[in-house]
Amino acid sequence: MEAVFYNFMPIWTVMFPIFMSMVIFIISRRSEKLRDGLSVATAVVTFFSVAAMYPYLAAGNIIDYTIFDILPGLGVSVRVDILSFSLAIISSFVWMLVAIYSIDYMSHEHGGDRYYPIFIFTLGSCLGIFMAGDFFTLFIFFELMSLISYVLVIHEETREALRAGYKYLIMTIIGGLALFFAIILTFELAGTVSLSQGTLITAAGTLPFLAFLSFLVGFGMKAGMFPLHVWLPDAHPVAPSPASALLSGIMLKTGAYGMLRVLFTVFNIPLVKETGWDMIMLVLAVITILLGSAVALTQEDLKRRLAYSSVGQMGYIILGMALLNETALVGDVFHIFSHALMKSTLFLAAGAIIWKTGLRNINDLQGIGKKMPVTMGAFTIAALAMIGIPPLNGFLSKWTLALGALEAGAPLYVVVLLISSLLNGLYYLPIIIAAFFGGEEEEEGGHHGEGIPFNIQEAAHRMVIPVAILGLACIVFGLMPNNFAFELSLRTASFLINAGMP
Amino acid sequence: MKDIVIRTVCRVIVPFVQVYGLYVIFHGHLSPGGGFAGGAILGSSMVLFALSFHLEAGAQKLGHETSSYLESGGGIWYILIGLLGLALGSNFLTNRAAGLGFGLPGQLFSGGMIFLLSLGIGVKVASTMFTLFYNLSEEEGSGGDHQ
Amino acid sequence: MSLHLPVISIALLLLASFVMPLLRRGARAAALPFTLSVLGAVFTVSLYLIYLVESRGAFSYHVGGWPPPWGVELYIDHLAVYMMMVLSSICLVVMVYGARDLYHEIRAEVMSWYYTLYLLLLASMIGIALTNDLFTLFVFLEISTISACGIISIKKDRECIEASFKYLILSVLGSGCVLLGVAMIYMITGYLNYDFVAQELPQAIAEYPYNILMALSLFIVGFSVKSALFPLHIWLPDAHSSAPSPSSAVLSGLVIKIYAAAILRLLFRVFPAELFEVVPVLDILLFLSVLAVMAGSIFAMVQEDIKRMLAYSSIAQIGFVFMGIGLFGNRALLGGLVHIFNHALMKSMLFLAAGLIIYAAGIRNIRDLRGIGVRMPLTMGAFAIGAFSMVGIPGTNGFISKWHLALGALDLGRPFFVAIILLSSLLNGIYYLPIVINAFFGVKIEPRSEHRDVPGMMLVPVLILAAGVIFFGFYPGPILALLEQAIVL
Amino acid sequence: MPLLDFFLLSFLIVSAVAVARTRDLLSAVIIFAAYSLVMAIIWQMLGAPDVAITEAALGAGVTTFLFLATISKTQRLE
Amino acid sequence: MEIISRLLENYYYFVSMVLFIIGIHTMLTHSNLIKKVIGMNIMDTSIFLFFVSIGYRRGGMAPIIQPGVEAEMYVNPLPSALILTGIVVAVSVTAYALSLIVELYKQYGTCCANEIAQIRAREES
Repeated sequence: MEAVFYNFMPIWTVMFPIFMSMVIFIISRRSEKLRDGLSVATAVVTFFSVAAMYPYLAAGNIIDYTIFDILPGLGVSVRVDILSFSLAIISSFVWMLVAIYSIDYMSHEHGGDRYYPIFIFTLGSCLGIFMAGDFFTLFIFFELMSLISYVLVIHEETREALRAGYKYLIMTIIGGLALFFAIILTFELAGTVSLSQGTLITAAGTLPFLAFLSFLVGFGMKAGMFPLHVWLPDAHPVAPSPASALLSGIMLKTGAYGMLRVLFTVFNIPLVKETGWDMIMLVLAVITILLGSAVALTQEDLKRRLAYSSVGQMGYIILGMALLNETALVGDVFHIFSHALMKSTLFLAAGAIIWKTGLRNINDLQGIGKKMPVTMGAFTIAALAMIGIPPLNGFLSKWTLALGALEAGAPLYVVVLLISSLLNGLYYLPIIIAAFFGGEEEEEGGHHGEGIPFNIQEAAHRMVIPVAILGLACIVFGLMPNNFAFELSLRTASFLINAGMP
Repeated sequence: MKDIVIRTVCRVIVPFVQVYGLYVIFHGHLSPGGGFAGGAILGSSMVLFALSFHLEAGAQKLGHETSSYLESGGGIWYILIGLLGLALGSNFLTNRAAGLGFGLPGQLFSGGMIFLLSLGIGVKVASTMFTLFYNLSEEEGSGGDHQ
Repeated sequence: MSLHLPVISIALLLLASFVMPLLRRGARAAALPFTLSVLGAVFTVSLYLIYLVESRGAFSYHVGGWPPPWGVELYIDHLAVYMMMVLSSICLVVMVYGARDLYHEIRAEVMSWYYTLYLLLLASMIGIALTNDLFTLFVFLEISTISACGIISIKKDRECIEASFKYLILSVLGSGCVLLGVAMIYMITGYLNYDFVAQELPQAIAEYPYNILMALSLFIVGFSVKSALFPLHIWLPDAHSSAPSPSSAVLSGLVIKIYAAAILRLLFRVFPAELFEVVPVLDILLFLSVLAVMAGSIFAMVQEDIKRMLAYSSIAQIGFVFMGIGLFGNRALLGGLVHIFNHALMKSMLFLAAGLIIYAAGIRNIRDLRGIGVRMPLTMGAFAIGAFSMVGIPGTNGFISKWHLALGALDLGRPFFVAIILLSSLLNGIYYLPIVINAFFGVKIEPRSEHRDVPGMMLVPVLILAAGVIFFGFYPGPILALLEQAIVL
Repeated sequence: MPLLDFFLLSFLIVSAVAVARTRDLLSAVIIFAAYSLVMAIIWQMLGAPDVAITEAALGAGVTTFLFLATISKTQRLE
Repeated sequence: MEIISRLLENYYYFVSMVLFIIGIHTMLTHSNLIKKVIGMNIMDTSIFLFFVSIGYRRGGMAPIIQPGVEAEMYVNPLPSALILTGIVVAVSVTAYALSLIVELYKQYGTCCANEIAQIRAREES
């Protein structure tokens, strides 16, 4: 009975938001209030539905259920293990907060009737990716999410947004096709693409290598891995800020999730090590880290800087999984958590600032910290966490990653992490310093054209509170080393190392 | 073409040509020829008539409407005869097995329904010829010819 | 009685097509319900035939009760009933649309002729699918050629007339090649029936290798012209883009495919497999199909007229069908064949949606389509589904055919073709998706004054086809099961 | 090769080439009619009388008429 | 030399192939539309000639039932039925093509494919 209930749970958590998005779409013509409330309610219910699966999973069970077969060996199925759960819980958590944040943010924007259904639909498809039981289902939701989130990217419908959106779309299609190729190769080699069959490909060869590369392209595209990151810095800043937070904070992680599955389910550690494919990932990861951090330095636009920072952070995650040992994996999964929290804090805070002041350029933000202390405070915490200042969660993930790198006998990567942290510091600290300590002298000189208007206060409560919660979470998960997220990371890592078998 | 010689000759020839056309149609199962050839002969005789006298004169004998009715009728006739085989409990277009008889050399009404089929084809081809002739001679041409 | 159903359905269609011109004046109103009921009946029959063939296996039918090699034989196997189902279903849906649309594209007097030609076309295509001898094949080939041209030229436009003339000349060239091929085959074997020819050919290879080869190449050239395989496609863009939209839907969706099915049947049942080992016919087909897939997509990218773009896209898609044939493995064939149905669904839907836009807004140019999605959300939504299916997004039926084709190529150890399939999908994405995007987002263009309301009778077929695209994307099982039996090599 | 065959066949080829070469469409059509008649004779000689009859009636007769009607409506010279 | 002697043996085939090529050539290269249609007819008749000559080569009698002749001695009647159909189809296609030509002439004032193409190109630019 219990198993039946839990088999049903993932279907419910995925289909409920998708269904509700239609309801919201219909309702949005009637009443805006109802629409907003319903969106938040859906996100909240979804979060608790995901959380409700925890006891069952914590007991070491895996939910695995095939809904129907499209073709022999190719069906639509759901599967929730501890890795799926980790990603699903953080996604639905951030989503819930962003939903609350959106209410006020979107009241200024046009097209809310379109935004909310898409927003909730994306939640469903994103959870669908994490809870898919096989690569085919994963692929369906992956494409669904990528295509649907296009609407979020171009929401503002400016020329710039449309151009970025077009780039995003083409890259998405390329990624989707690479994924298609990879999946079809896997199917050809293994006869199935299910995630619950253990390792799918055990022997090296040309076709497996092609499959690996295609997977890397397909998921790397989404994860913003060098050299496939080109769409990311264009697409993320042009979206409305809540959407940027999700794009950077959560949706990039679908790529990372896919890569984890590829490394530990499609292939296995001995095979990857033996063939040296991990080197490809490591090299790309290092380039991604350094490039992302370095280019972020040169960006003047606040959201663009954050977007490039995301590229760099995704590099950490790819690096962590490519090290292929348990400690690194702990750091890796924990960094997924941390980055989701930090980056959504940053984007939401940036969004609140832009919403209030209309300023996007970093140089214009002198003294903003005095006007909007809570928002900027959260921003500061998240930025410090990004740099890796000790009591914050960013430090914990980087520390564990560095330990993993040392365990793998590659101190070079520790150096890379340090350099990157230094760069992070270089591009985050000036913002913070200027925000809190700059300002007075600028007001007289005013050589930046427009400064901050005088009458600026904190943004609306429903925007500040989610930002504050996320900022707090950064502290909480960093201060307590045995927190829930870290526990999950430990469990997930050991689960993955043991080849996906509990 | 108002030439008296042509008219007179045609007036004499046309009935013979038509009889020959009918002969070819009806003896399709006995001798060379059949619906296609006979229908074409019949049709050209009518075209000849219309050419030598006048378009209207031809139209009086066989109107445009009538011609296209005949054209469709020929096709329908053919299909209906074919379905007769089914009605008699055998295959489509069945002749022999349904007990309708088999062609005997030299006997006109021995071929069962082949005779009737030839008639259908003959009528259709002849009227198609005539319709085509009209369509090309008159100013308004209808695009869709079919066979 | 049920064994007579195939021939009865062809006879019924022919009968109905002959009756149509008889309906004058008052009776004209009856033409449409009559046509639709005939089409519906044929569709029902095709479904029943699928059941029949599934339950008792393939059977043959001797017209006139004459056994082969003298009589005309129909052979009703899985492939035949599959094709019959595809043809009749799409024809039925398109006719529902066309009944309303055609009144503004062609003159009312010739509507009955349109029905005649349409029914003749369907009858001849079913004939091509069912026939088991070269004689009947040729007869139906010619009927289909003329009626296909007829449903283009019935619109008295100068583009239509010119396009249909071009189409006619090239098609006749194709038929001529086919007829010459038939003559060659008859010369070698003395038979026209597929089974008898297939019996004779293996012995004849040693004796007349060149003649057989020539016959084969003539067949391939002839059918390639008719189905617009790449270098012989030149007639297609004009013909399919200028025709009335329902005609375009049928021509692009069905007519070019039926010739591919016919050549498949010839390769499959008539020519001995040893021949393909000696002669690289299949490789040539593959090569051409790759060219078709790439060239069609690239040409489609530079088009400005939406129907022209769809027409070029058909050239690429027919390449997929031929790729399936050329790969000649079980799974690849399955992919190629299922693509016949899938592409018929999506392309006819796209053409009908384009026709609907032309009808309602009077827009043909792709650049003018901006913002049309706001005014016609359902139509453009259907168009978007079709576009996704063209790209091969999972959950649409386009994915299913690409999946099987790609797997088939991998089965045969030729990943190159998978790359081609993917590249073409990417190109499809590049030219289809901007249309969808511009229709829904971005700079709006002021609507023209002549905007007409979309009649439900035209919208419903489009939505039915769009639903079919999704439905068969998730539930292709029955079709695939049918086809798997059709291609037991 | 019997002489008659030779004559008729060479006539076919010559007339076919002439049809292709001549610039006057009316002459081309008339030559084509002659071509069709000769073709009908050949078929009769080859033991296909029904085909010969049909060709004589349709190919030589009706087709020629159709061509003439078309030419009278369009242009005579190429 | 052997080729030539074989050609001479099969002169009907040879002639029909020559006609086929002349027909196709006329059909594809002549820009006058009426010439194209004539070429089409030549091509069709050449194929019919080929067909008939095959039947002749194989011996047998015309398929007309006569008393005292065994069934095996007749040629298969199917090809001749095929040719009959072919002739009728050729006439229909000719008629149809010619009606299209008349229509084109009305629209463009010319029967020359090249000129029509020029007119269209001018219109588009």
